[in-house]
Amino acid sequence: MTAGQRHRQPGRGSGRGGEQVTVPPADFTSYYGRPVLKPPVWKHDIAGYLFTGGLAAGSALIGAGAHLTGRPGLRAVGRWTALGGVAASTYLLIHDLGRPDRFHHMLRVAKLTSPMSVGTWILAAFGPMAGVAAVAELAPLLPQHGPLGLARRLAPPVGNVAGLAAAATAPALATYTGVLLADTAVPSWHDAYPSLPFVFAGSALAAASGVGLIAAPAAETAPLRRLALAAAAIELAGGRQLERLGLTGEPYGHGRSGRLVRAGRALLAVGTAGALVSRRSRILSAISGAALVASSVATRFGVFEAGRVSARDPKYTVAPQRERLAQKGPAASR
Amino acid sequence: MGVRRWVESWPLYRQLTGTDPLGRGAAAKSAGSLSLTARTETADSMARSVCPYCAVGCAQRVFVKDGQVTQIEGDPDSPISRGRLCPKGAASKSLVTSPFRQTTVRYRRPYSTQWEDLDLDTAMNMIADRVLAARDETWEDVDDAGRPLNRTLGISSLGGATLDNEENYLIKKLFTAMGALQIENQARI
Amino acid sequence: MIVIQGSNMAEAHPVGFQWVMEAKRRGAKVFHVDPRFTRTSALADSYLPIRAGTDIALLGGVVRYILDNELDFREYVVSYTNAATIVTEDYRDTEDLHGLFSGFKEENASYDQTSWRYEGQGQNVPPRDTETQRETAAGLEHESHGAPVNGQTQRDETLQHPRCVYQILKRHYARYTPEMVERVCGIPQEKFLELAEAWTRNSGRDRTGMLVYSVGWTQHSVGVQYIRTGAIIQLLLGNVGRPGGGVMALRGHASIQGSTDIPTLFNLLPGYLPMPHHADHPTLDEWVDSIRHPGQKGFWGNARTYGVNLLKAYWGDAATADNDYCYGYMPRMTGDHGTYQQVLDMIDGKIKGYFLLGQNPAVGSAHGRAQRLGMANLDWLVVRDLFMIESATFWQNGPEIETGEIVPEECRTEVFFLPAASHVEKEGSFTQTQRLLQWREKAVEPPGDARSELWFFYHLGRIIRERLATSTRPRDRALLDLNWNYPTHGPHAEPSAESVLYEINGYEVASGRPLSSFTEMKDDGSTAGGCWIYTGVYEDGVNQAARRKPAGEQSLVALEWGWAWPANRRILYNRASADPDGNPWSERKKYVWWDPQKAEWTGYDVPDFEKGKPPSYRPPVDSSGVAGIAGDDPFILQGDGKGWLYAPTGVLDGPMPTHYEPVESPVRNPLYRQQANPTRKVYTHPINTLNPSPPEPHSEVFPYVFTVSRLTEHHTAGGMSRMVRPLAELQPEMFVEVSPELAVERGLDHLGWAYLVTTRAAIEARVLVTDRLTPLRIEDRIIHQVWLPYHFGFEGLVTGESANDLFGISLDPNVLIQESKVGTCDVRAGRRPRGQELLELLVDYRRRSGDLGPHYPPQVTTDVADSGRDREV
Amino acid sequence: MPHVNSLYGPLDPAPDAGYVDAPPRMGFFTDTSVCIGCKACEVACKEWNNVPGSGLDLLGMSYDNTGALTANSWRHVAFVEQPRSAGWATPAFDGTPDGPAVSPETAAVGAGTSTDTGTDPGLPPGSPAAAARMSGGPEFLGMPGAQPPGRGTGAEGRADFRWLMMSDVCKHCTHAACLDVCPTGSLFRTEFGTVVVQEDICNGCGYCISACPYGVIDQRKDDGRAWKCTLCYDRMGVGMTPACAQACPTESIQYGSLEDLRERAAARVATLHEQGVPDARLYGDDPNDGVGGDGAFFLLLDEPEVYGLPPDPIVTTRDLPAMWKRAGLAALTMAAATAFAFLGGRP
Repeated sequence: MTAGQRHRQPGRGSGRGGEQVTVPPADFTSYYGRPVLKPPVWKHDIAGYLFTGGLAAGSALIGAGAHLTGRPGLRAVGRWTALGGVAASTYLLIHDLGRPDRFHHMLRVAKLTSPMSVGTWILAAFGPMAGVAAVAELAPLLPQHGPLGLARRLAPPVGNVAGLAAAATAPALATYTGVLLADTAVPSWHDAYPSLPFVFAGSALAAASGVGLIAAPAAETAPLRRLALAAAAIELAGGRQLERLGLTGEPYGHGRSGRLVRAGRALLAVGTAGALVSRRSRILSAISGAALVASSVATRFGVFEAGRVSARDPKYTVAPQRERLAQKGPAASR
Repeated sequence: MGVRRWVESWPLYRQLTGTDPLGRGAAAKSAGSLSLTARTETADSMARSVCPYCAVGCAQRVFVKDGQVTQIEGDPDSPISRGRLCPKGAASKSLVTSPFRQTTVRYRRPYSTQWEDLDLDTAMNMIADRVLAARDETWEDVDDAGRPLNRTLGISSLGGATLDNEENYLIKKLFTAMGALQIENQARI
Repeated sequence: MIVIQGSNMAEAHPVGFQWVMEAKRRGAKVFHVDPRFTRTSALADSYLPIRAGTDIALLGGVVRYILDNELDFREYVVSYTNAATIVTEDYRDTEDLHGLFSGFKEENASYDQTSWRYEGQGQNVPPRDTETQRETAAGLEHESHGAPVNGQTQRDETLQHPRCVYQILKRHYARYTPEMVERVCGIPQEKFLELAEAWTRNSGRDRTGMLVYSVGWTQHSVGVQYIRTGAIIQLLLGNVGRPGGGVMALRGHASIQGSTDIPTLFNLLPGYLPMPHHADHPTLDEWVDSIRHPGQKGFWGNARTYGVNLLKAYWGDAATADNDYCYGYMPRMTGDHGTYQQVLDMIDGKIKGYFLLGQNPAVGSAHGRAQRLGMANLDWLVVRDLFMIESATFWQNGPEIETGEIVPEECRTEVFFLPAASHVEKEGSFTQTQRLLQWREKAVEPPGDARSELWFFYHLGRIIRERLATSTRPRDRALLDLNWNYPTHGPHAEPSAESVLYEINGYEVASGRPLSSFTEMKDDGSTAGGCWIYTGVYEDGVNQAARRKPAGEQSLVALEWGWAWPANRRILYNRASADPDGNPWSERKKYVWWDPQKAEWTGYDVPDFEKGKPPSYRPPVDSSGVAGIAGDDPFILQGDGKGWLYAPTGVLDGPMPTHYEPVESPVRNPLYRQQANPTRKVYTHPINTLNPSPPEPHSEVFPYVFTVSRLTEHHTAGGMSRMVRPLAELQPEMFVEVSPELAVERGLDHLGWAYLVTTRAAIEARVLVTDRLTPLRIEDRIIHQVWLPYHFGFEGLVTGESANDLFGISLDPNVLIQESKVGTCDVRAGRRPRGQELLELLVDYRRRSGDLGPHYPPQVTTDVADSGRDREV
Repeated sequence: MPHVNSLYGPLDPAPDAGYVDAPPRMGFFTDTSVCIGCKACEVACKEWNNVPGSGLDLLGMSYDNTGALTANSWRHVAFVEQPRSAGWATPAFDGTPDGPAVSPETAAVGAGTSTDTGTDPGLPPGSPAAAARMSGGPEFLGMPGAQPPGRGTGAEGRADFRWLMMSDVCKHCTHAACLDVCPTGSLFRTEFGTVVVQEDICNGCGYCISACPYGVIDQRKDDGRAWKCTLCYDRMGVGMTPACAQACPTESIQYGSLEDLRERAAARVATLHEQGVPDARLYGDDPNDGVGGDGAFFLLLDEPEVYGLPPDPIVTTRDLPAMWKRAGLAALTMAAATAFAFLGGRP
C-alpha cells in the first residue's frame, strides 16, 4: 500500500529530455501528494474533436484550392470531408458537455478571452459554409428544369462562394484549438502555447491531405503531396518546440502520451515520404494517406493525453513554479 | 417589443452596447442571478432557538418557509456564541429535516423478527396499560421495618440530556407520583 | 493563563473555544494536558502528555509546588478558604496509612468521617452513613451546597498550627514532587515546572488563571476528587469567584445542566433536594433537617421552605400543613437505584419496563453488551428518539445476534418506537453549561407522529390518571392528587411549556403571582415552586429565559441575555472578586464590590451575596443559616462560608484528593500501597468482569491503556450525527489512534485493521498511526496508550463498533459516575474473530488473566508492600 | 473599455467587468494560525448551499476525510501532521520515550486513498513521496513504503510536533481564468468582485476546470454542471456574511472588504512574527502576483504546496494575447502552405 512511487527518471527510454529537467523533481511537495490542479474532465470526445476539426479545416482549404485550380474531384472530396469533419466536430463537442441540452448557451456571449467561445463562433461561421459548399456538389443530381433546375444552376456558384468562405475561416478553425488547450492551467498545454497552433495546423493539413490521397482521383493529388510535405514541415518544426519546454515537456516524450506523440511523428514521416514517392501507385498513395490521417489522430490524442498527465501529477505544477520563485529570489518567495 | 426585449436580454447585445465588452460581469449576468436573494429574506418566519448538541448553548435562528425549516444558522446577537456554530450546530437543518428521521410509531411484538406499524393513540394506551401493570406487579408499600417505600422498582427510565427543563420537570413529577424511582439521565453518565 | 485538562475543548466545545482564542489573542497562555495531542493541543502554547487516570498526581504536584514555594494568594486564602481552620487530632493522613485516610471501614469499604471533622465540632456527624451516601450518590447534592459542618470553627490565621488545613494540605501533598509527577504521569519534570510556574505566576490581585475540565475528569472512579484538586489549586491561587478565574465544567449536552438542576435522576429532586431515603427520612422534618443541618451557616438553612414549595407544586391543594404537604406520597430510596444497577437488574429479570428518552445506552453507556442483554430481558421498552437508534434495534441488528447471545425469536422484549419532536418542533428551555437558561421558540410542527416529551408525559399522565380515577387504593392517591392541570393548545393538544416554567419558577398560591426570588418563598404552603434555584426565571410573569437583548447593546456580562440560576448571577461566589473589605482586588480585576455610600454590593454582575450585608458584618455567636454568614464569607452555601481546601465531610473518598490508580491499570500505584480508590462503587455481577491490575498477577495480559472521547464531527452515541450526512461524511468510520511505537510493537498498519480486547468484549477498528500519540515512561516501564472515539454503533449512515463495549462498570463513590475514560486492553492486528470464535477469544483472555469466574480486584491493597515508596525505603 | 491590466496585473475587477459604481470588493481572509479544524465551514456551506454529500470513506489523511475542494465540497479543511516546531518554549513531545516520527509514512499511505465525491475529477490519488515531504519537509528523504510506520531510520526520538489546519476555498482571483475561458458567461464577476457560476447557464463544458490554477472548480457527475464557492452571493446581496465565515468559531475565516482584510492580515502576520512564529506568511494577498491577488487569501504557516496550493500560480490568460498571435501566425502559415501546395511547382 505504501509501494513507493518511483520517480520516472527523465531520459529513461528516449535518451532525450533528461538534460532539460531543471528542477530535481524529487523535491516537490504537495498535499498528500495529490494533484494541485483538477485534471481536465474532457473526455476523448475533445481529442477526437481536435482531429475532426482540423480535418474539416484542412479539407475546406483543399476544397477551395482544388476549386481555384480546377480539380473538381479533389474539390468534392475536400468539401465533403470538410462537412463530415465539422458535423462530427459538432457532435463531439455537444456530446462532451455535461448538459448537452444547453449547448446553445454557447451563443449567449462572444468572449475573446475564451478560446472556446471564439471557436464556437468560428464553427458557427465555418459549419454552414462548409455545408453549403458540400451540398452544392450535389447539383449534378438535380433535374435540369423547373425550380430545382434553377437550384442546379445556382448551386455551383453559391457553393464556390461558400467554399471560399469556409476556407477563409478554416485556418482559424484549425489553429484556435491550440489556444483552446494552451489557455488552461494544465502545465504541458499552457507551456506549449507557442507550438500547439503550429502542430495543430500541420496536423490538420496532414490529415486532410491524407484523406485526399485516399479518396481523390489520382490525377488531381499532386498538390496534396506538396501539402503533405508542408504539413510535415510545419508540424515537426512546431513539435520540436514541445520538447524544449523543460519539465512540462516531459509528458510529450514519455509514457503513453509520449508514445502517441512519437507514433504521430513517425507516421507523419512515413506518410509524407510515401506521398512523395507514390505518385503512380494508387495503393501506395492510399496507404500514405492513411498514415497521414493516423498520424494526425495519434498526435491529437498524444497532446491531449500529455496535458492530462501533467495536470494529474503535481510535480508538473509545483516544481516549475518553485523554480520560478527561486529565480525571482528569496524576496519574491516570501 | 418582445423581440426588442429579447435582443436586449441577449448578453452578446449587452456586451456590444454596454460597459462590459469582454462579457465578464454585468453583461453576462443571468436572469437567475438577477432575481437571486437569500432565502432567509423570503422566509415566512424566524424562530429564535438554541443548538441541541453540546452545552455551550449557541443561539440559533430557525427560518421557516411553507411549514418547512429552510435554514438554521447562528444568531449573531448571542453574547455566548456571537453567531457562530460548530459543524454539529451548523448541521442542525440536516438533523431536523433528515430523510432518515422516523416519523411514525413502530412496534416490535415479543419474539418477532420485524417491526410493524402502530397507531399513536393505541401505542399511548398500550404503554399506559403496561406502566400500570408493571407498577402493580412490583409495588412496594413498606420496608421490612414497616417504614413507607411507596414505590415500584419495576420501571426504569433513562433520559437524554437534550430534554427541556419543562420536560424533565414533568417526567420527574409524574414518575415520582407513580412511585417510579428509577429515573436516570445522561447527567449520571 | 488557561489550563485545559480532562477536556478537549476545541473539539468538543468549539464555539466556547472562541473565548480561549480571544484570551490567547490578548496574551493568555494556554496549557493542554491530555493523553493525546488533539486539536486543542494544536492551538495551545504548551502540551503535556499524561497517562490517563493520573491527573490528581499532576495537580497534587502543583499544590505542593504552590505550598512549598508559598506562592498562594495569602490574603485570599486566609480570608476566604478554610486554610486556617483547625482539624481534630484524630485525623490521620494517607501519609501515615499507605494511602488510606483515618476512619476506613473494611467491612463496607467506606469511611467513618468522624476523625476528619473540624476541631470542636463533635456533632458534625453526617446524617447518613457513608455507605448509604455512596449508594444514593449523595455527592451530587453538593452540586449547589456544601456538606454539613457547623458554622463556628477554630482558626489559626497565621497558618502555622500543625493541624490547620494549610499544614495538613502541605503534608498530604509532600510526596507529590516533580520527580513523582514524572514517575506517575509520565510528564517530564521541566514540562511540569513550566505549567506550575505559569499557573502560579497568574495569581494575585492583578492576575487570575482559569481551569477547564470536562468528562475527562468526571468519568473516573476518583472523578469528584479530580475536580476537587483543581478547585484546591484555584482556591490557593485566589481564582474562584473572580473574572478570568474559576473552574469551568464544560458539559456535553444541550441541557445536561438542566437535567441535574431539575433532575431526572433517582436520588435527587429539583433544586438538589435529596430524594427521601426510607430509613433516614421517614418524615418531612427529618428530611428537612438532613438538608439544613441545624446550626449550619448559609442558605440551606431555609431547606424547609424549598421542600415545602416543591411538595406544594407537585400536589397543589392536596398538600397542606396537616399532611406534611403530602411528603408521605414520595417514593423512598433504599440504596443504589442508578442506571448501572438498573441494567444489572434487567439482566436478572427484575425490571419490567424501560423508557429511553433521547438516550442510546446500547452505544453510549459503559459495557454495551450488558446494556443490550439487559434490554433484551425486559417485558417492554419504549424508545423515544428522532432516529432508529441501536437501543431500539439491538434485538434485530446488535452484535449479540452474531454470537447467538440474542436470538430475535427468543427475545421477549416488546419495543415501542415513538418518534420524538426535534428542538425546533417544540418550545422550552435548555440550561447550558454556565447555568444559563435559554428559551427556544417553536419553529414548525413536528412531522407525523413525532411529539415532544412534554406531550408524551403529560398525556401519559392524563391517561394513567383517567384509568385510576375511581381507584381508592392509597398507592394511587399520589397520582390522583397530583397537580396535573396544564393548558394545552394546537392540533395535538400540546401542553404549554410556559405554564410548566411558571410552576417551576413558583407562585403565590392565593394570587397566582409569579415569585421573583426564592427569598419570597414561604414554608407555610402560601407559595409553591417546583425548583427553588430557578425562582426568578418567570419574574413579573415574563419569561426571563427568552430575553435576547443583543450582546452589542449591553455590558460584557450580558445580564439581559437569558437567565442564569441563581438570581441571574453569572459568576458564582462573586463576593470573592472583592477583597475582605469589599474593595476590588485591583482595577483590572474589578467585578463586584461594596459601595459604602449606598451601603450595598454593586458591580457588573448580580452580587452573589446579601445586597445590604456590609463586609464588616460579623454574625452573633450561635447564629446559623443566612444570618450566620459573615461579611467576608463569600461561599454562602458552604456550612462555614469558606472555600474548602479540605472537606471535613461530604466527600466520601477522603477529605483531600489522593492519587489512586484507575480500577484497571497496568501500573502499580507509585505513590501508595493503596492501588485504587478504596471506596469506589463495585458491582459484583457475573457479567461485569474486570481486568486484573497490580498488585494482582496477570495484568500483563492487558498491557495497554485505552481512553475514549469525542470528535468535533460527531455527538455522543452518534444518534444525532451518524444519521446526518454532512456530519457522517466528515468522520465516516470507527478508528483507533495508536503511536508509531505501538504500531511497531503490534504490527499495525496505517489504515489497516486492529482489534482491542478486554474481558468484556473485543471490537475492531481501522488504525490511524499518528505522532500525536506517544508512549510514556512510567517508572522503569514504557506504557502505551490508545485512543478511540465512542460515537460509533451498528445503525446509521456510517457505522462502526462501539468503544464503550470495552468498558466494565466501576463507579465513583460520590456521584455513581462510571470510569469510562480509562481501562486496560490488548491490541492485536487484523479483524476480530466472529461469532462463536469471538466468545472463545474472550474466554481465552479471561483464562489467561486469572480465572474464568467473574473477577473483582481487591478494594484494599495496603498489605502489599511493593509500591514505589516501599521499594525506596 | 477594458483596463490595461485587464488580463494581468493589479486591477479592481468589478469595474473592469462593467459595473458602474460597484460596491467595495469583498472577500475572505483565512487565518490558519487560529483554525481549530472543526469543519464548521464545510458544514455551514453545505447547509446553506444545499451541497450534496461527498463520500463516506476514511481517507487516512489525518482528520481530513473530505480530501479536496470539489463540486460537492466548497470549503475543505486540510490537516497536516508534522514533526516540526510549533514555536513553543517546550516541544510537544520533549522528553517522552518515543522513536522517529511516522507522519511522513502515514501521509504517504493517505496519498493512495480515494472516495466517491460524486464529482469529476473529484479526488484523484496522489504521489506518496510528495505526501511524505509534505509532512516531513523537503529534507525528508525516507522512501515511503521501505519500512513499516515507526521503523524509520532516525535514531533519536521525535520531540517537535505541530498540526496544521487550514480551510481552503475558491480564491476568487482578480484575474479568474475560469471566468475568462467560460464560453457561456455562466461564470461571471459579481458587483462585489467575486466569481460565481450561474447554475441556470452552465452547460458543463468543463473548460473552467482545466483553467483554474488552484484546482478548485469541479463538475458534478449527476447534473453535469460545474460548481464551486459563490462566496454566498445570495447572502452578500442582502448584506449577510457568507455561511462559512458566519459559522467559523475562532474567526479563522474572516469576511469583509478586501482592503480591510489585507490590512488586518498584514497586522496579524506582524504580530505572529513578533510572537516568534517566523513561518507565518500571507498567500494570495499581493495584487502584483500571478493572478492579481486573490479575493480569498490566507495566512499560512508553511509553504503553500504543503496545503495543496500552487506556490506561484499565474493566470493562464496572461499569455492569451501571445497565444492568439501564435495561432494567427500558424493560421497564416497554414494558408500559405495551402497556396504553396496548389500554386507551387512540382516538389
